[in-house]
Amino acid sequence: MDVFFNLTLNGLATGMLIFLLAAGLTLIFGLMDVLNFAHGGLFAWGAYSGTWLYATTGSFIIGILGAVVTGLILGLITERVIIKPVYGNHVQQILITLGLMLVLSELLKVVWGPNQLSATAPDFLKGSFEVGGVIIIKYRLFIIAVGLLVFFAVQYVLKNTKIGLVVRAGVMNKEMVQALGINIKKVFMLVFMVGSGMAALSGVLLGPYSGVIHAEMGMEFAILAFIVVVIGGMGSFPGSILAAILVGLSGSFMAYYVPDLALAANMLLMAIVLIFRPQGLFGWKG
Amino acid sequence: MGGRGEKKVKSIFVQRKNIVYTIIAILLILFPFMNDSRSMMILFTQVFIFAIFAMSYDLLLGFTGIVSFGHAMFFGIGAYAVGIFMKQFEPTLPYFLLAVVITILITAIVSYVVGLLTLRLKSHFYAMLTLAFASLFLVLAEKWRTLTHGNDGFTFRTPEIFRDRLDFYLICLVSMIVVFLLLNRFTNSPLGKVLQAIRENEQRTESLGYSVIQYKIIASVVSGVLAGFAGILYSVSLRFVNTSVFTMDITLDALLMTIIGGVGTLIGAIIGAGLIEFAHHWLTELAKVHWIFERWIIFFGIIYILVVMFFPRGIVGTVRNIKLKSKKRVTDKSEQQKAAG
Amino acid sequence: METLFETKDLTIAFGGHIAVDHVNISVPANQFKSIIGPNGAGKTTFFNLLSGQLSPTEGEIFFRGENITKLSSTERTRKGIGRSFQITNVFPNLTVLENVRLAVQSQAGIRYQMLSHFKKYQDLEAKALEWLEMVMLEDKQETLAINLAHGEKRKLEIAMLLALNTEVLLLDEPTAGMSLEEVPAILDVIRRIKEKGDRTILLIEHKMDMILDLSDSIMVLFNGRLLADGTPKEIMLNETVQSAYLGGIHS
Amino acid sequence: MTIQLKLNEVETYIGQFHILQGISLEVRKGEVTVLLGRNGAGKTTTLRTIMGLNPSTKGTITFNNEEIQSLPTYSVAQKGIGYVPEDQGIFSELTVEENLKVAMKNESDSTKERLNYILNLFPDLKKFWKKPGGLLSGGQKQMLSIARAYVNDNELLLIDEPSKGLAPIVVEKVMESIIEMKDTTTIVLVEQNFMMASTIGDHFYIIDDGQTVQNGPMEVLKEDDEMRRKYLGIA
Repeated sequence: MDVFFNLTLNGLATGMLIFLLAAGLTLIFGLMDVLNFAHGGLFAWGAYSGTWLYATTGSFIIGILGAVVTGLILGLITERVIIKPVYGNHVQQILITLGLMLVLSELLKVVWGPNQLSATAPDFLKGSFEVGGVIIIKYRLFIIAVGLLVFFAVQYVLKNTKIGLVVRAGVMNKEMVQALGINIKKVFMLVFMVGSGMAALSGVLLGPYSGVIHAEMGMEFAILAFIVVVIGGMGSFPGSILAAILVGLSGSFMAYYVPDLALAANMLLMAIVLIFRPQGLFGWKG
Repeated sequence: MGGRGEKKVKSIFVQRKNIVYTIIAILLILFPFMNDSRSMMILFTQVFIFAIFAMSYDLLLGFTGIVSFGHAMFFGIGAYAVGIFMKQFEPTLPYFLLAVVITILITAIVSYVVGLLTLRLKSHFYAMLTLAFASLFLVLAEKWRTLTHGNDGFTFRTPEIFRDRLDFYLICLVSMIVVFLLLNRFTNSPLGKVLQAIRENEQRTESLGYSVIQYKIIASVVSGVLAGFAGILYSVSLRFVNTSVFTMDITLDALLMTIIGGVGTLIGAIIGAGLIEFAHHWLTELAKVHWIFERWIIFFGIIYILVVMFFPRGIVGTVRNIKLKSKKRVTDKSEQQKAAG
Repeated sequence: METLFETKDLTIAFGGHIAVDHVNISVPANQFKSIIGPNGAGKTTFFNLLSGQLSPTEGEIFFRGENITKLSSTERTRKGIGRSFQITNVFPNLTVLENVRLAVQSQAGIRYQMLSHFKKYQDLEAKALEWLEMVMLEDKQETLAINLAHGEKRKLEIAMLLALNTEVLLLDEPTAGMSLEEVPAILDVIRRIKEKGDRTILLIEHKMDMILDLSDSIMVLFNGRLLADGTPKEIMLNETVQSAYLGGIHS
Repeated sequence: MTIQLKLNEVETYIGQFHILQGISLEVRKGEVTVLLGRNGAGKTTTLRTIMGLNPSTKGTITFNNEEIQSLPTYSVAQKGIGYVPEDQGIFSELTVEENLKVAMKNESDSTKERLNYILNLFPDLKKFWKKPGGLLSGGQKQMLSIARAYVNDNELLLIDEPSKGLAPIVVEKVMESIIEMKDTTTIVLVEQNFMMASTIGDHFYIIDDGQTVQNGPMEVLKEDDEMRRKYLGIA
């Protein structure tokens, strides 16, 4: 029972981190029809800038804020410089964002050196507590809370605010949104920035969770996020949280019981989805 | 009238091109006999191997319009197959050939399955799935220690005929030429033309009565098998294999070489391979001068982004365009003169 | 006359909207039939159903007595139903000759030859050239399709369709978007095909003079329904057609 | 009367299609100007060009004495031009309420007033207030689309074939609404249904092969059988 509970909690925490990454990917894809292969790079930049700020200032909150700001700024630059010229051309988008991924992860090594950075949870999130004989690690709970918070916040914005309405309308009919007097390009930019900010947040939260961060993990996590996006249905926001939790849980349980097959399990899941529902569990795009 | 004339000009052009290629091939064959720099010879051997790899990638990206981010897995399968056979059994030619057969089988099956799963969907899916599959193979190579020795990899001995550097140089050169001729034939065959049609306009190809998915799968299988072959040569050249053959860097090499050289041209892939390998070599040397050159990928990355943005047809494609335009200008001018006269 | 093509209660609905509504037509071999109707009447959708780009929610399509409703567009092309597209739809970075040759190749059933050089297929090329001559594009054979003028692209499109050598030709607004000077050339091409007398042609057009000139029969679609079907003369005198298509919805 | 919208020798390409080959027209404030012509003549493209959705390559478009031909679509809309496209452009997964909310520039009293006014005109919309727009019938979608263009204080509405695919009874309803709006708003209408066009139109333009070929007060066209037959094929 104890093991089961812990694995679940662990899986949920990982799932939330993946969700934060995949959600940005899926928002960008849904609205702009752009699959950003540099998303993992933004994640890694969030991780490094946040962890570094955290280490220098001693404040985890500043670290998180710094990471998000880094994500927003990089997102802005990426959208303006890299994505804008290749809207509508899938092959070029795929190629160019991968190139950016390359540059981002190498630049990371230039700025912070090739070695990994370590991070620990801040005091108020250190340690664990016990509920009914089950030990709960505080930091994991924290990640789950943040993930849920972001999910509901984004969901709220999408459902209940004007800008959210515009975003949803834009997914359905860009032309009409413009004909109603809304500058969709600005909305695009904003969505891209928010998506990048979420990726960066995911990155900085990962630090204390796994203890160390390194430059390659951008790609590792991006692959998980891609799997999630395919399973959840490209462009579906609720789909991405469900699929992320699924991938997180399967990862955590497989790692415990059949460690060698952990990644294979996700691939299998994705293959099955692709065979039977190529549009993904919640997908509405072909 | 004009059409026939143009055609004649074109066939002369083709002939001249063939002569140039032949001269370059002869020079490359003679090179090791004139130059005794061992490191140069090794570098050229690498170029040939990666040229094969890049050409196999070009078949996908340049001729069929498919983006793969997992090309390293085919390369790695070949590299490991030959390593494992040479290590576990004996470094003899029959076992080597067996490794080649196994490589062909595995790469064909994997590319077939991945293709079947995603090639009927948008281009994103194939890119993502190949990326994911490649990382799966990387993990497999790390975890299956009894066979692969994990991250550290292992050394092995090779059959007699591969041991001499000069012989191996020639084998790789000939292999590259053969693959080039083969792919040239393949892309100019009726089937190859259909692949290019798919790249240009998938829906239209379908409505002409071709079943697009089958063609895409054929392209991905041929490409996968050739990439596996390049992997075989690569690990034989090093007499060593480790998990690096499955990493993204290998795929990126193919991508950079094809794009910078010029997609859809084959010869561009060879030029790209030469360029990248040499640049790689020199920049690593430069790392002694300044540490920033250790991060040479940054420069490559930036150049690559600029090429995708401004010269999507690469070196060969851009040169051809310029040539085409200047030729057109000449004919325009002569026509004007004719009209004036 | 032998019936070549037939639809029975052909219907397709998108969501709640019925785009084509129980349409029954039968087309004899070698007839020239035009389809007219206001924007959104379902003409192109009807074509998409015939060529297999869409599958109907109800009804059947027969070709030479065989039910082809379930066949894919690829299979229908191979059976003998070819179509042109409203938007120009060629291979932009291949030459004009290569474009047509791909169609000839498909028609000849040469699909998976992968090692023989293309030049060996001299007869394919010769045939492709013939088709280019038919549409008066032989001068442009080495030009990349992307560099053609709009009207030339439409001609190329028709050449590719002809090269498939299908018994049925579905032509979707072949003169759309052309400047006025370009139109006669296309008309000429279509008239030549008609005069050869061995094809069954369905044409969507809005240029009435052209339709009246070429058609053996005309069908009128309105709100997805078949409003009338008859000779050009009958259609011109039909009052329902007058008020629905050419005039008001109701009077 | 003041000229509110003026097109001068406008030409537009879509891809390689030379769709508009010289459109010149003047729309007077407070009138309903109807664009007529055969299928494919370029009527829809004319509206789309005014909106900047298919930008023109030549010529000028003046709205309230200001050139707008090079403005992006959203700026054109912000100048006070509402657009009801041919396919209605309903956001199918948004509710009726949300469809209207996306359009509303503000929540001021005057906007609310306009909203109430239009909802009274189309009570069906109130009935389906919380239902996704995709579930509406063709006529209701048309009403929603018109309502969406109307809620803002637009000076000019471009309406593309509002009668298309609608049952006659619904057409009458839509017609009534346009007649009601006429008092406050200038309207450019594309319409194939001549009965409708002649009832609500003040002024007509005939477009043929991408060019404006005839224009005048609607009365003239009503009486000129020859012109109707020539360009519209109506006896």
